[in-house]
Amino acid sequence: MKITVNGATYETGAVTLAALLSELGHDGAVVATAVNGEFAGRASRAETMLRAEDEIEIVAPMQGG
Amino acid sequence: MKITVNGATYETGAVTLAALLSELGHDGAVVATAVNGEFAGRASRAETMLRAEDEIEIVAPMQGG
Amino acid sequence: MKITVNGATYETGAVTLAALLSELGHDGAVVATAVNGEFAGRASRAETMLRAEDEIEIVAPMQGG
Amino acid sequence: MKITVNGATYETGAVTLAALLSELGHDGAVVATAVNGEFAGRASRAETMLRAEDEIEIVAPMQGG
Amino acid sequence: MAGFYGIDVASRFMIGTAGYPSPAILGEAIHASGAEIVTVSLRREGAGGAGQAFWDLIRQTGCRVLPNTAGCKTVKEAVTTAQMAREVFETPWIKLEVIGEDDTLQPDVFALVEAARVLTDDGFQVFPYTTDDLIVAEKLLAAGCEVLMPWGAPIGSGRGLNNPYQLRTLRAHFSGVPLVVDAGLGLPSHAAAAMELGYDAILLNTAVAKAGDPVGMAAAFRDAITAGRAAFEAGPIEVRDMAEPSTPVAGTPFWQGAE
Amino acid sequence: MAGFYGIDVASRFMIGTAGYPSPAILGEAIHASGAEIVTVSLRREGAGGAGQAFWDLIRQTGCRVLPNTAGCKTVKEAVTTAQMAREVFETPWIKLEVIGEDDTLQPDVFALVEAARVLTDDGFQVFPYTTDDLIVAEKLLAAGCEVLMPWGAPIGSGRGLNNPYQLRTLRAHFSGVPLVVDAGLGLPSHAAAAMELGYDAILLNTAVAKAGDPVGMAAAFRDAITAGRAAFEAGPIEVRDMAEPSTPVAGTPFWQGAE
Amino acid sequence: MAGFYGIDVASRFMIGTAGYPSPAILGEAIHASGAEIVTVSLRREGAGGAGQAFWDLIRQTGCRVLPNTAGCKTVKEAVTTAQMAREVFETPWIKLEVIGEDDTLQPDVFALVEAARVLTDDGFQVFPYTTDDLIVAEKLLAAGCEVLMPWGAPIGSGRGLNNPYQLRTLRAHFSGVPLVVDAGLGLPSHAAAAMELGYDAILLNTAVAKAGDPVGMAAAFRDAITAGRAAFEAGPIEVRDMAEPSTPVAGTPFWQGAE
Amino acid sequence: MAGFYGIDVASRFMIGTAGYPSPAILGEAIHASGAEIVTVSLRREGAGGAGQAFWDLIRQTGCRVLPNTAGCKTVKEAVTTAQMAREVFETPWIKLEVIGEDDTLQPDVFALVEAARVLTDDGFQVFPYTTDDLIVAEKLLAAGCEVLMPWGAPIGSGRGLNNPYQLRTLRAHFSGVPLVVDAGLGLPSHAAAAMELGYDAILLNTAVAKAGDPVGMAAAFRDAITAGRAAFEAGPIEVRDMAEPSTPVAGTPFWQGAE
Repeated sequence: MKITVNGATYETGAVTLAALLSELGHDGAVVATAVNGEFAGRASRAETMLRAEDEIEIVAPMQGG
Repeated sequence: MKITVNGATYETGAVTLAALLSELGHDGAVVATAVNGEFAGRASRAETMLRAEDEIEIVAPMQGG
Repeated sequence: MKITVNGATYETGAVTLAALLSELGHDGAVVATAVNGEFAGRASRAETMLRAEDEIEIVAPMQGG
Repeated sequence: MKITVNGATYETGAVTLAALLSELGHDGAVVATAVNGEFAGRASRAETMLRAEDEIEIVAPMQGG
Repeated sequence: MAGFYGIDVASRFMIGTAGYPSPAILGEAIHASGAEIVTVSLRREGAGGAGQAFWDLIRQTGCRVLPNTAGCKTVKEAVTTAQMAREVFETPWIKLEVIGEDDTLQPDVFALVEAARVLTDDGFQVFPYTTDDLIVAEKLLAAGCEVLMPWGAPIGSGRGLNNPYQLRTLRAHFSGVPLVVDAGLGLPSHAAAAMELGYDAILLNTAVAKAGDPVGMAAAFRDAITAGRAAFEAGPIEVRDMAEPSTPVAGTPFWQGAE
Repeated sequence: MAGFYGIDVASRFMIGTAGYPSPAILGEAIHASGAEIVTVSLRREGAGGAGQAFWDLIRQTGCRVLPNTAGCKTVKEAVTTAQMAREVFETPWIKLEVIGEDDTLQPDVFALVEAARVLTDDGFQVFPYTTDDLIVAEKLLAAGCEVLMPWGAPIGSGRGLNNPYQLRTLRAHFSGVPLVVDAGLGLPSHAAAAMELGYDAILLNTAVAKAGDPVGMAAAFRDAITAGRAAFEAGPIEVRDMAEPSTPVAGTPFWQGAE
Repeated sequence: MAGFYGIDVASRFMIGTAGYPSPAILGEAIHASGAEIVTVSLRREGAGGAGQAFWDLIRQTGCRVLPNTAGCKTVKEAVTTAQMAREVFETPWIKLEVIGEDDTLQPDVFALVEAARVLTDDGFQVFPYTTDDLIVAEKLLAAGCEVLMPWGAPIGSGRGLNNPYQLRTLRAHFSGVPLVVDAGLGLPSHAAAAMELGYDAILLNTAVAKAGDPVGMAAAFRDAITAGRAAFEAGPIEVRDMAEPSTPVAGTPFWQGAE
Repeated sequence: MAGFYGIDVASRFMIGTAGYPSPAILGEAIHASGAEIVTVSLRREGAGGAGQAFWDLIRQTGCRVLPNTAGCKTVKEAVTTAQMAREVFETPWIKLEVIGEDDTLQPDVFALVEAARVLTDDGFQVFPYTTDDLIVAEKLLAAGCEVLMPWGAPIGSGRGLNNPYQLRTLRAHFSGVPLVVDAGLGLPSHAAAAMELGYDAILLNTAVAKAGDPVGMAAAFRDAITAGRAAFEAGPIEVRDMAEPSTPVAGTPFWQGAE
């Protein structure tokens, strides 16, 4: 189904947020996630079902001032 | 009855705000009034009945910056 | 003879400073003069004899700050 | 004779600047001297004869900014 | 001409009426200032009716009045005071002050924006006394204000422009909006500097009222405000780090001697 | 009234005549400035006789002229230039400039003091363009100068008052001496600030001549100088660190609510 | 020792990690700064996993991290970003930025206070990036903030302290509250001046990261911050208008000659 | 490393020895300052021989001494005092002060240049305490001085840099000459700012000696001077009028939300 990942359209086969992260190669990576603007904690990823049109944010540590 | 006029306790015989102003010698004076923190317009003074404990403000033009 | 007028070499037939001013068309003009760095007042121009190599300044009013 | 030492009148029996320093207890002290406003170097003290009215400065190291 | 809520005024000086040595000096100072707008206030009226005489004096000046809500510390107080002022002074104009702190008399920008919204909805034309905060300014405009009055420095401090950079930034962002520097100025040079930044007008009181000679100082500010505006319109020179001769160098006598 | 060598003038603005877009604009700017004293210079006269027309223009203004020695770098040049100026302009007044360095056009105070002495002995009335150095100022007075003209900043820089502290110190030390801030100002607020310090007059040129609208800027400086002087005479308020209400607190409505 | 939410730190310098020429130079600069607290951010992670390497680098510094919400313009964005940061960086600390305007990156103080309340209620320890507004500061404290971080000037401008008066006022009002000047500094003298006012710490990034030699500049700010704090504690002399000899006058040679 | 007359020093802080609460605190303050050069003076010696103990204390510090001519008001006094100092302190170095006025302790630049010439011809290595006058500086160099020490502000005033523009101009003109800001500083941020301008060293006394804690303040100035020099060498960022995000914008979460 079509979702948006980090602002770009993305076609995924993943059913859960956890699966999406694996699909994107983020297994074991230090990342945080939000679904449709709401924080989705690590513990909840496996139960977080994806829906078409979902807007997913996947963020990682980066330089900041 | 006992009311408060401009922050000071005051014993009045007046029944209306208009009467209070007369009693205080403000007839024809350029003043504005508030009752219990609400603006009471000139037109409404005659119908504005006073109640014990009312807090009346009577203000006039004064210097300002 | 060869003299310098306002910083430029000049060949003149004039014998006096007054004559030089006439030769240069400054008759009646509001100008002041110096010869070899010394002020030469209006009254002295007729007696001021020119010598070869003399450095003459002829100045007039101009804008200033 | 009467001389001035560091701005104050002083009656001395000393004949030379060196003798005056001894008389004042400055033997071996780190001091410099001037006579009548002129510097008088250490080497010259023994030959420096005092005269009445002489103005002697005797200075030593002191705090400074 | 400056314009506020559709009213054009020739003078860019708004003057306060408080704290003068005498009513006579107040009247002369207003006259000397050339101001067409004066700020006034409301105070509790006693038996003496002191307010009536003051009001007569102000009316005789022929100036338009801008009532303030000085001393108000809550939205409610400010709104009710504004309503009383509108009835007494018969004007929709209100200089909105909601003070948040007593040492600096700094505006409470939260209450200020809310009160501005309430009053604008009620038909007032609000002149908000505010800080130099750009975002607050945007919210005041969104609330319906058509004039902004950022402070130069705390009221009565006489410090001048505490943050010229921020005032310049405000001017650049709100090119279409009438901006008035209100409060904190002490000297005419402060007022001229504000006008040179492109501000539309100056509102002040203490610097004139408490001067040794209030009438003379009123005239001084009048001239400085005129000067600052004229300079803004005339286009000042650029600041340079090096000197540049004003008198032309070409033709200097003894030129070679100068080499 | 300010006075220089016994001449009283109503205007405290001395304006330079160099670098204007046109003679017509120069004339209008002088008129707008209200100046009674204008600075002029001497330059080498060519066949065209350009200087004659300029001189006619200046004479028509009716202003008193203050000739300068701009561009002179030695005592000898300055003295001879002054002597030529006295004959041409028929005045004992001379604005004495002896420039020591080309980037800042800073006065050479050593040559300045010597030239001032020579010229004073020769009967000149010297207006020395100097720095803000107190000791130099004393030597200029000792040399016979009865006016001092310290710089605000380098000529033409438009920076304003680079060292207000030192200018204030000069004013305090020479309370009886006419002091003129000469050069470096860019904005009317700079001129007002100098006058607020108690200076007697302002001399400037570039800030007006090179402005987008020289005539408008001349009027702006005129008003700012008037304002600054008036403020000095009117007695400004003290600067305060804390705020002070201009509108009286007593009698504020809802007082208890404010507690 | 300065303390923030119960954590004591010996260094009063918090340094940003953005915009350095290379990760190696970032590492060296952090080391040279002596900082124990570094600011970090969250950005969208791509396939490359760039964030992981950065995170390893930061962990190796042994510094405590202060994640920011840079770029957020609404309460919602800031809150969600903070929640993601808490999970990733495993800290309740958050440098709360809610930007209201792009040219000045000025905080939106309305959204800032609301977000601070929401985050504090959610257990965060908030370091709010705010203006120098006293009333806003009070509301942030009321919202549960135990630190305030007013700006010196707009982020990255390098202007220094735009309004020292207001910063001094803030310090005076909140004597018990840790105050950090965050953003706008360009030179070590700016940082020293802020510390001399009694501020508890300095947070900056651009002035170091974009310097010609970031490592050298990090050390420079480290020393200036130490110096400013030491001066505050040592009790500076009063400013005087007149001079006072440092070398004692008594006993000067040739004394009478000096009379 | 800074160098003066061929002597290299690691510390850019020259500290005065006058006016400390006690000799012990003086010793500790010198130690804390890290200074390698201390200024000293000569005073009339009484029977007690007070000078001898002071001299022992200074010798124990191991610092190089720079004797001054403080209090001298004529060339003659300064020259003789310098000659006495050379014999007593066994150094050709002399900090040349010729004071022209008592309220500001401003140098008499005329006497200063003459005394500098006399002393240089006599083999002294002169450190002239001067103003920020460019032409005077040139004359001092022509007289043989290889170091210049312009004032920041009047001695003991603690005002900082009264005229940064002029100090910057001096630095630009004499790029090869060691320049030391001498006198007038009150805070470490003042010293850092002078060093950021590219000055080679700072000489001060009162700001340390009269501080509440002279030893702490000596360390504060030491660090600020180090910081200012390091910043000068590291290449500071340009000042900008607008803000620039330190944290990169690219990859901000909720990007579309931010549009």
